[in-house]
Amino acid sequence: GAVSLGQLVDWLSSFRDAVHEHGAYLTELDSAIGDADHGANLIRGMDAVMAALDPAPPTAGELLKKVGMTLVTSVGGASGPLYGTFFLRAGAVAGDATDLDGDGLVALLRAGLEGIVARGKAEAGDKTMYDALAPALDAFESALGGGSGVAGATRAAADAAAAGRDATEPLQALKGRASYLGERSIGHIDPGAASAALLVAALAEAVD
Amino acid sequence: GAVSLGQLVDWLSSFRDAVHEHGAYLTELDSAIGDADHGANLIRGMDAVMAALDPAPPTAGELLKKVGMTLVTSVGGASGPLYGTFFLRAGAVAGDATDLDGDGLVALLRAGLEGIVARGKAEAGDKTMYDALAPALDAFESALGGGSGVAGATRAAADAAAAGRDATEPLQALKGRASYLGERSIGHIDPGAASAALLVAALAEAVD
Amino acid sequence: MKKLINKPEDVLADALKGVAAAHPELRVDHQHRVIYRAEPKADGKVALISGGGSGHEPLHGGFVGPGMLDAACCGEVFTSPTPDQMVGATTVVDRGAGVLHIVKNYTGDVMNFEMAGELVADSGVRVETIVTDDDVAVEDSTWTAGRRGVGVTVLLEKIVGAAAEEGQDLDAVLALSRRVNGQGRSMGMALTSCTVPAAGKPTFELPEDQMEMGVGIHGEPGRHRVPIAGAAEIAERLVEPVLADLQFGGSPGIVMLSGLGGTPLLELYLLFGEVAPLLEKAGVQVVRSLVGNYITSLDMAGASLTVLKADDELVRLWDAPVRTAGLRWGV
Amino acid sequence: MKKLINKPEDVLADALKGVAAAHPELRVDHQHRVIYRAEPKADGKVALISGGGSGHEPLHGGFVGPGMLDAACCGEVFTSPTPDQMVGATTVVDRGAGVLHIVKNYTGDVMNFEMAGELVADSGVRVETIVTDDDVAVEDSTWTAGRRGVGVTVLLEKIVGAAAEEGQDLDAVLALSRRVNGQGRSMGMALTSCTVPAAGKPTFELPEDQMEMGVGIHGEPGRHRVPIAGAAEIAERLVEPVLADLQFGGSPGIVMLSGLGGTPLLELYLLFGEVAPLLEKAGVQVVRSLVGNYITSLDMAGASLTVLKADDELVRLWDAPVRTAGLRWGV
Ligand SMILES: Nc1ncnc2c1ncn2[C@@H]1O[C@H](COP(=O)(O)OP(=O)(O)O)[C@@H](O)[C@H]1O
Ligand SMILES: Nc1ncnc2c1ncn2[C@@H]1O[C@H](COP(=O)(O)OP(=O)(O)O)[C@@H](O)[C@H]1O
Ligand SMILES: [Mg+2]
Ligand SMILES: [Mg+2]
Ligand SMILES: [Mg+2]
Ligand SMILES: [Mg+2]
Repeated sequence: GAVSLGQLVDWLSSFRDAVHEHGAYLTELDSAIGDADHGANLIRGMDAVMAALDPAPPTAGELLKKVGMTLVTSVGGASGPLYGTFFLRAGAVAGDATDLDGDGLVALLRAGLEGIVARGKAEAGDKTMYDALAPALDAFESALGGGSGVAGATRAAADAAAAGRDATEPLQALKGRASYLGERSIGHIDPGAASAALLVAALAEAVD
Repeated sequence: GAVSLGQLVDWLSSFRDAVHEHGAYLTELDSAIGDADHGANLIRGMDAVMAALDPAPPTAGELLKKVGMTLVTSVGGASGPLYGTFFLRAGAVAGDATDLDGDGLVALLRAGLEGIVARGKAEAGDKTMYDALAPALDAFESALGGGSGVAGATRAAADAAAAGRDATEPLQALKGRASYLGERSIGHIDPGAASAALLVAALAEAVD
Repeated sequence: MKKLINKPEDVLADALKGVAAAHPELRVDHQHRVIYRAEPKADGKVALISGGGSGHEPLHGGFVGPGMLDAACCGEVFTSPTPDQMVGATTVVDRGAGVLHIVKNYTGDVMNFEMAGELVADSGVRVETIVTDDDVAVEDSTWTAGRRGVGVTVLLEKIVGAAAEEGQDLDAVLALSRRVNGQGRSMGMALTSCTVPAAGKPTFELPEDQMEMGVGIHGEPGRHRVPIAGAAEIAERLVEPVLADLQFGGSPGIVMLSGLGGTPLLELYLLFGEVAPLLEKAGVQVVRSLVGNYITSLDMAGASLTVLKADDELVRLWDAPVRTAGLRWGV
Repeated sequence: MKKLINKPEDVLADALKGVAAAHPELRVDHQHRVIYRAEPKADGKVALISGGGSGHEPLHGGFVGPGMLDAACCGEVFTSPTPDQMVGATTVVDRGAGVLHIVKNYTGDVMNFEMAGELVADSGVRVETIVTDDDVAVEDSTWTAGRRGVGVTVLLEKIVGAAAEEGQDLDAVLALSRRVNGQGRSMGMALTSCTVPAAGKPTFELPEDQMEMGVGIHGEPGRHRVPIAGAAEIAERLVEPVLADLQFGGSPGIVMLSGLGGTPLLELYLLFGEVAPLLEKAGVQVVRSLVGNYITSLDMAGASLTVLKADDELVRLWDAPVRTAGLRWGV
């Protein structure tokens, strides 16, 4: 099945709900190895996104670029430019599309992830949002390759993102402010990996 | 029996020990209705006094004036000038005496108390050190008048001082920084009344 | 107790070493605990000294310098200095035109300065004393100790310091100091207690949902303990009693919002953002302002508001050059 | 949480109202959260902007004014500002000679300023960027985020601001800023955590008998948690890693001991009294110093030490006139 513009909006709306619901948890994680603002940052950002969204956007590209720009100008911190760039790059790839098949969705998410890497230089195992997003995309692609539909593939992606999030716990952070803690960053889940897992879970929910 | 210069020194030494022993308690009282320094003030002052004291002072006047001057220049706060003036005035009355009978002791303490009043303008019931010292002196005099010896009279004075201290609890402070609390000063023992009771108890101990 | 100190009984002596190290423009008499200007003012000018317990920094040592004080006598934490300190300082700073003693109205401060005045009486130095008592939290009464001296002391040291610097004589300086004290009012509030080093624990406990209105600067409880409120409401409760106590109507105001030591500048600005419009609405034109830590109470969280009814002359003296650790402009 | 605020999400907007009310010499763009000089500098001079999360006051807004910054972009508490803020500020302050962006080395700050640089690239305004990274607590490494930018940012804004004010061009200003950053080192410690308003409780719990060595300015835990110590030992632990990291031998030093927001001035002076002799003993001649709250971490109790290896030129620029809310002399 194809993913409609409406479902993309649902994705964002469901992510907004998720950061509200889990905002305190995200901030709690950020308190342990960061500066206790990740929840507040994403709540502010996603509230701004939903307020700025055209309820009937003409194309996926316009929709996603608007999301990216809004995040860039409302979040700040590390997660603002990173999630912002994710959506800006995804939007650039989505272009005039008004609905997306599985491959289209993958291309868009892949471009977004590359944007995050271009911006933040994170590598696998650095203990960042990358460690949830990268396995999610891999799982998405192999599920599609294995014959899953989009819904099934996004569920596989969400599971992989959650696993990637949990796998950040034993890591020592090498990027972002958690890296200043050195070995003390070990033993805590990365807040950005946790919010990234929420983002992928929201996608699975929206296309289900 | 007469009170010797050595016993006066014992008085001071025993008062020094008492403010060390009860310093935390005095500060505790001062925390409730003052600024949490009464114990530290008197410990500093009495340590300075004992360090400055001529171990074999020639006269009671010189001894007590030295005590007064040392308190004035080492304590500060309200209690420094008050206790300092007490000893300065007492010393002025004691003059060249080298030992004191009951009446001599009363005259000297009376002069000291008048000094406190001259300096601080306290009246009975204002919730200050006066409320322990004044009844102590009255009790001293009436015990002497009733035929007690000096030792008995100082014990009566100590009991009256303790009672006077306890009687400050229900009062509203009208002098000193406790007065800034208005009605909230009610229900607490005045720290200066408590230290004054220690001073009189130390005297009873020294002449016993 | 968590503090950047060595032994509690050495706090003052140790801190004065830091003052000396940080301020070559000051001279610290470590034995007598007096902070002087390294370069005394010119002969024939009135000198100003102040002093009080420590723990209110930058008051008073941070206000020693051209345009403000000539010397500050430092007492132990929250304990007024002793008369010999004031006697020494008075003798040293006198330039032949007399010395003004600036005393905050606390029994201890008043008595120790009084004794100093008596001791210095024969020395030939003319001494006058101004006792500040601007705290509206304390009801005034002839049979009590009267109001506390708080924030107006800072404004007075600045304004009267300028008058002395420009050569006004002791009578004029004294009259001006009375005028400033008479036209200034303050009100303070606290979110927490503070910890006196020698006591080792907070002076009082204040539950998470309570605050104290009407505190002074010695970590003492306030007049009333009330449920905690937002900045807008706190601003009202600071402004209202100040304006109720003195008719400011129409006149310009010099306004200070001072932190009590443990409150960050971000919050002080936020509170000032609520205070300023309330004053303006009441007709007080805020012509000059200070927001920051100027008269503090160790590590207490909270703030005090001081409003001085000003006029052209007071504003002129306020704007005059000052060069101290705590206030500095026009030089 | 006990704070002088209204709603946690309004802290920045509300505080900026107070900044505007307190400082007529500044212009506050409330919509974009940028603090400008009310009177822009002269045409043809290099402009300086900085910015970062709020909660570090007086940094950066308190350093806007003649002799230091032209504008400060204010992010939410501990959250870097967004690129549009920097783009707007850059465009407004440019006087035709280009703009220096002063960025503290945090991933968020760096990325947001970087995006701003990309966005402004086509506008014709020449932008250069200095990223400060002076914190010796964080081991430097090519594969990590590098050291944090902390106290040297204050000294850099002062010194480089003076160079821009006297008309040095953007290349010279950039080279100077690299020199200052390269010659400055900092180390911080905390006795308590701080409370981010939106989080509502302390970022971490620190037992009564423990302290954190090697903290930054975002209320984060430090590199090591160790038993609490006296000021003399704390001074050693601040000075030692700073001196171990850069050869200061014989050269003069400009030294800042900044409180983290919740520590009173009395304690800062006391700690400075321990720090200064250690530096002198190690051959660093303390020629200029600042003791107070200059770069803070909300209401955290603690202090950070910054030492800048100076020379005649840096001292001359340090002494040049500055007129800001947070630093002011020579004018
Ligand atoms: N260089 C980077 N690349 C990818 N992700 C990063 C990078 N730096 C930080 N992050 C992510 O950002 C998260 C923190 O976001 P947030 O708390 O909103 O910003 P800040 O660290 O500025 O306070 C981290 O948990 C991490 O997942
Ligand atoms: N005017 C006064 N007359 C007599 N005693 C007073 C007066 N003012 C204060 N005191 C006494 O001083 C005590 C406080 O002493 P202390 O705590 O050492 O000084 P401070 O109040 O300056 O901190 C009070 O408890 C009270 O007994
Ligand atoms: Mg964060
Ligand atoms: Mg007391
Ligand atoms: Mg006291
Ligand atoms: Mg942040």
